[in-house]
Amino acid sequence: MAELMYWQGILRAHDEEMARDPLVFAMGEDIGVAGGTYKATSGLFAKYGEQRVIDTPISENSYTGIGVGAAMLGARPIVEIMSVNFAWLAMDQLMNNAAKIHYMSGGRIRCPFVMRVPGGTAHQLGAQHSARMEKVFMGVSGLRVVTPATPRDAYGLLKSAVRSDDPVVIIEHESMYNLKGEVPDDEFFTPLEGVEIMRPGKDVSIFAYNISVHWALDAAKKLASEYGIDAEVIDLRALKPLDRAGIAASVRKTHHAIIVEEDEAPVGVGSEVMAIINEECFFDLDAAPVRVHALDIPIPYNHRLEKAAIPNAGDVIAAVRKMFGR
Amino acid sequence: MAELMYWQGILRAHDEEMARDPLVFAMGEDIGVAGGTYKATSGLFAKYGEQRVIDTPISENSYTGIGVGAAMLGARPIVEIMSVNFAWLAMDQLMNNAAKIHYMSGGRIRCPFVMRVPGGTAHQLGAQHSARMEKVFMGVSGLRVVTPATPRDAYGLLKSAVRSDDPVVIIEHESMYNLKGEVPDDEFFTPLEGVEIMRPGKDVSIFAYNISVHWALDAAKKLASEYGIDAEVIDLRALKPLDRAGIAASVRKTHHAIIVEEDEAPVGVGSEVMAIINEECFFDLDAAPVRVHALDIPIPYNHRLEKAAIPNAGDVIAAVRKMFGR
Amino acid sequence: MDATDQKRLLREMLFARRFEERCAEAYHERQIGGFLHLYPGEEACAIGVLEKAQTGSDYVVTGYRDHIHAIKSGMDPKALMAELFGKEAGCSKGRGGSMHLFDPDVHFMGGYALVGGPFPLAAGFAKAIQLRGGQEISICFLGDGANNQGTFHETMNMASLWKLPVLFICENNLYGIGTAIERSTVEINQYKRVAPYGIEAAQCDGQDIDIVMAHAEKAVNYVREQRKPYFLELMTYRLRGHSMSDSGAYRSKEEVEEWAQRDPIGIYKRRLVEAGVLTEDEFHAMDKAVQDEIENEVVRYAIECPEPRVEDVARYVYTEGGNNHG
Amino acid sequence: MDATDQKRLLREMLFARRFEERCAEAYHERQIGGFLHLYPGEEACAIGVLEKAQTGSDYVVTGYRDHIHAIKSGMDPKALMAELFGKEAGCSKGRGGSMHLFDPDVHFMGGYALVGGPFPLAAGFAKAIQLRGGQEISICFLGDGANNQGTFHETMNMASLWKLPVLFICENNLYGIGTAIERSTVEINQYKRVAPYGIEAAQCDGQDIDIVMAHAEKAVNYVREQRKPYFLELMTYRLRGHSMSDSGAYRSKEEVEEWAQRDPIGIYKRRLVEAGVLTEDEFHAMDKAVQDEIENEVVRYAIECPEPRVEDVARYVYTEGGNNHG
Ligand SMILES: Cc1ncc(C[n+]2csc(CCOP(=O)(O)OP(=O)(O)O)c2C)c(N)n1
Ligand SMILES: Cc1ncc(C[n+]2csc(CCOP(=O)(O)OP(=O)(O)O)c2C)c(N)n1
Ligand SMILES: [Mg+2]
Ligand SMILES: [Mg+2]
Repeated sequence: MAELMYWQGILRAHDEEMARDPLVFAMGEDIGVAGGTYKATSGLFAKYGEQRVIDTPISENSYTGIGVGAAMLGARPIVEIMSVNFAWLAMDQLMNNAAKIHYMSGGRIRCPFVMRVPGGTAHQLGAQHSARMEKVFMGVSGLRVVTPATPRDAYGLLKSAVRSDDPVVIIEHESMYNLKGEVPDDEFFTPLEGVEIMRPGKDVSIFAYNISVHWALDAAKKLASEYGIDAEVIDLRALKPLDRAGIAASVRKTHHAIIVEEDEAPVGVGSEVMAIINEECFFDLDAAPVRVHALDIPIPYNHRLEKAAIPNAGDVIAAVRKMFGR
Repeated sequence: MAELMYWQGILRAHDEEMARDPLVFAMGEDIGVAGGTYKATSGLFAKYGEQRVIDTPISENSYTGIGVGAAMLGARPIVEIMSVNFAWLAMDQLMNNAAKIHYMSGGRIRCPFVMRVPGGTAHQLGAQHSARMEKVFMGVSGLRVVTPATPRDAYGLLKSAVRSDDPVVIIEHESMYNLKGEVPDDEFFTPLEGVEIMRPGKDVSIFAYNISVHWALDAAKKLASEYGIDAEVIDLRALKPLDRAGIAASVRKTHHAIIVEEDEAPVGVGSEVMAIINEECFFDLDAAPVRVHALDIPIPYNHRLEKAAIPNAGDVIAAVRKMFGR
Repeated sequence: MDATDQKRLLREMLFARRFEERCAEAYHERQIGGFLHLYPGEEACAIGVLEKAQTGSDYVVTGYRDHIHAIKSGMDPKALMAELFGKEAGCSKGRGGSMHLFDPDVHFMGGYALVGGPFPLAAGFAKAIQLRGGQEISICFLGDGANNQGTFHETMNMASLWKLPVLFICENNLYGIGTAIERSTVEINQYKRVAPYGIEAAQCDGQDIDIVMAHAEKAVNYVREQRKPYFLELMTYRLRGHSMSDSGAYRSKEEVEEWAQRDPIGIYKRRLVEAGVLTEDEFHAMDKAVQDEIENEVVRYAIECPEPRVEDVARYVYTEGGNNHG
Repeated sequence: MDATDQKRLLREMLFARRFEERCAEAYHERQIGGFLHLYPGEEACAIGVLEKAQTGSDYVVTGYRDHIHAIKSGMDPKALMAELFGKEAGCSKGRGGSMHLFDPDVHFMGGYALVGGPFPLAAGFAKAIQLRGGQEISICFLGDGANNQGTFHETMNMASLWKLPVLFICENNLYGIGTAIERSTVEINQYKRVAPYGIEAAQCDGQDIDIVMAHAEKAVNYVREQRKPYFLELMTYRLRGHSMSDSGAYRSKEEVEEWAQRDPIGIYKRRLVEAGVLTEDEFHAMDKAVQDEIENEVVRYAIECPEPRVEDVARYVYTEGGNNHG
């Protein structure tokens, strides 16, 4: 089992899928000659050539649409949007076309389209480069939305996404590309549905995804050692469709729920998980579920303000302690 | 007090504000010579001329951005997007610029920008013309989002929006433009924050907005007369910021909550209201709160499938009956 | 082109005309719902261009005014009418409606409701063809108004840069809904707008099918042989309203009358009669046969075949097995 | 232009150069965070153009490479450096950062991080000016890569159609990040791309400030007098990387060296020395004075002034009184 960085997991998945199927191709700004802002496509241009590793003009909506069109004919595009903030420009093709074509054609046309995009607040990039937008993608019927928290899933989810006949959005994180982790040497696929229990526990369920999984794991360690609270950490991983049964199963066991997201709260992952808990297992709850989330503000540049805007492991610990009165 | 149609309320607000302030202007596709798809700007072109009532090319993102730029210099644009589905094209200028400029300029630049857009499922318009997207606008910090359920508020919210120095999105509904209702003859302003109790009641709080207010009111009537359940109907009206206190106050009174929305459920208004209830008054609840919502599918063309996809007053009644076991 | 083909072409245009008129009737009888955009006056465009394409092999895409493009691409008019009637036997299984016709079996890749959306899709089809290495081309029909959308500009650049075999047909009918072209667009000759993209372009009369075919033949051959885009502008006019709710107030009776004189069916019929290919009586017999066919075969079929089952409303959101990998 | 002005201009360019170099240092010392895009090599563009504008009165907007545009527009370099250091005294109160400089007092309307976003904003400023009836103009600086964004096309059409007084300056530095212009753009002469919008345009050397000023004067006067848009392309080159993390691998040492020979400061200095306006010694003294000023006034100020208070993190989302009407 090799230790890879998150970007290397993504790169390996690209490489294997492109080697296997000549209709798999990658598009995005500076992904080719330059190898990608986060190296996730480095070396592919030399190996697969400019027809399959395409440096695009700065035309997000239309190269997304070109990907969608190609997918409708059975090609397998992997479109990278350099930052999720720019995805606002591509929403027309993604939401109006990719998400709806299979349904509105009565199932006659498939759209095996993949979009990869780093989403999240990195370091002092300011309001226009710090958005977390998973809720936007999750809100619309027809898409699948997944988000890897580890190099293993960065690899495994992209593999599954490329093979799926549905449109899939993969949300990565700028601050995770250099994260290291074990990735099995043999080919594997992370399922596009279902949660993963990252740490079993019996006292409280901490639901997280993407970077917040790491905050939750850090918090769980400290909660166990310092406060005697045994937290279960659940990586939601597949945000659409969300795994209602998986969420409920954990809450039925722990009777306590915390949802941790990097994003601001309104109409977010936390709201939805809370709603699911209310619908699936309200009377199993021993305490009101709690959301840990960003402030509802555009992200400021100043480093202290930025830090104050975004939650961290300490906030998770504080929320759990408050819930348990410890 | 005159009885006006919803579109007439909108038109009156336009007319009064344009007469008062020469920097108020309207833009959109076919709003001028043709008077607007739903007549909401009819007659204004003749009265105020082509510099202030502007028929735009089909260029949603950029005319939205032109409105935002004009607003930054103190003009007061009212930009109409013909259908909310087309707003996906304009999200870049709305979300990246309008919503963030005041904050990221440290409060130095104001953006009194107004976008009006019909959102909702009308009659058999198909997947690309039937989206409800309030959750998308509500999710992003910096915008105000309001949605009128009556001719009175169609007038009063637009009046307030034009006067506000914040960017405001007003979500209307294609099926409501011909709705009639009383509108006071004297000028007035509907606040951009806070809920409105449309029908007081003591047994269950039904939260609704836009067209679902009417389903809730219909349901409440029948619940009272046929099942002896006294429902309180709350028009959320201001979706961002949501009135947490107003929501909690009603639930503290009734101990039961139902949220009715035309949209599909994930990360929606229902999820958010449920989360707020959990956070504000979890232990006041006598039953798990319930969402009434659309199916999580692109909207089909066939009229029976379409009807099956979208909730109605009957679904509200069924949900309340189930909650009360009657 | 021999007399048999000439008569077939005339019949195809006549069929298109009568088909659309019958749709209007069915709409007024509420058998067809949603938005309905009809093609009378523009028949020579779709029929003339696609006469010169390899229908069934070449890929065709267009906007919401799509019935005739679908038929000429090879779609069974019965499946089309059934779709408009919302039936399970419809080309999109009743899920799409008038604006969303699909028939991948004959490579008709759709009608789309958002103006400008098909530009990148068409380029995407061409990209897939390029990757597969076939001899097919992609053909995109859109209106004049669509050219003001950002996707026009973005797609033209990429299509040319990447040498994508795509033929853009601009059906310039001088209006976008009720806005005259000169009120929305600086350069009213659309073919002149692609010069900065290095795309070959031409403009011709869209009312005379012989002229259309001559230009289309050149254009199709160019794209097929050069494997590069081409842009052909057809000057045309719609004799009916934009959709079924058009007031018509934006254009003069004289203007409409003038163009009615240039009705493509009238022009072609006169030519065939003058050349002795057809008599007036034969023409009337043809017309009667067409109308009978539409009534007795097409409409009857649409009426008689069943609606989708409501239980199936949530089918086709995802493909079966969209999550089945690994 | 007399010798005093010539020396002032040279000093301004030198100040710009040293300012940017000092920013790079501060970035490496981690006093500046986020993305940092510097201007060395392109100084003659912003300084030459704005020398001919009515700064303080005309409105200026640009992208993320915005420091020098802000300074030449009249922003105090101390407020700028304080912003980069994330301080409360920064031009955006530490909320914006390098990519989001604002100074409405001198009509500098911002730096924006999304490529192509400022096109419509600039047209919007011009729209507000048109409504108010002033003599100001709007000036928009953007890169060559930005012209592939849909907003370019959409905005050019509307700006021309509505006769908006906006001057578009294209700083063509031949690259968008690491992608050479000919790999992203069919027409590499950007001024040729506006012909279909009926916009007057010109191209000139952007390294020789005298040439830039001559063209800018004509352009500014045209827009001011004709009240119509104009497009001016300046051929230039950035001598540093795109941002602080640029590998530089996408261009040859020879190419960079060649352009370094055409450094705008070198060109202008040589001209002034040859004309006897300035001696080499005076130039060195000037350089020393500039560096001292930057170090002792600008940087010291930025270091010494305080950070925003963390308690204020949620200020400026809405304006005060954004909901106060009626
Ligand atoms: C993105 C988007 N904006 C606006 C509309 C509303 N709309 C429908 S058709 C139309 C006019 C299109 O004109 P044109 O492209 O010339 O096509 P025509 O109808 O004349 O064939 C408009 C504005 C839409 N459907 N999609
Ligand atoms: C909408 C959007 N897409 C992509 C990016 C990433 N990006 C930042 S700068 C840049 C290149 C822009 O090139 P150009 O317009 O020529 O300006 P230059 O940096 O050369 O001055 C890109 C692609 C962005 N910031 N915004
Ligand atoms: Mg048209
Ligand atoms: Mg550049």
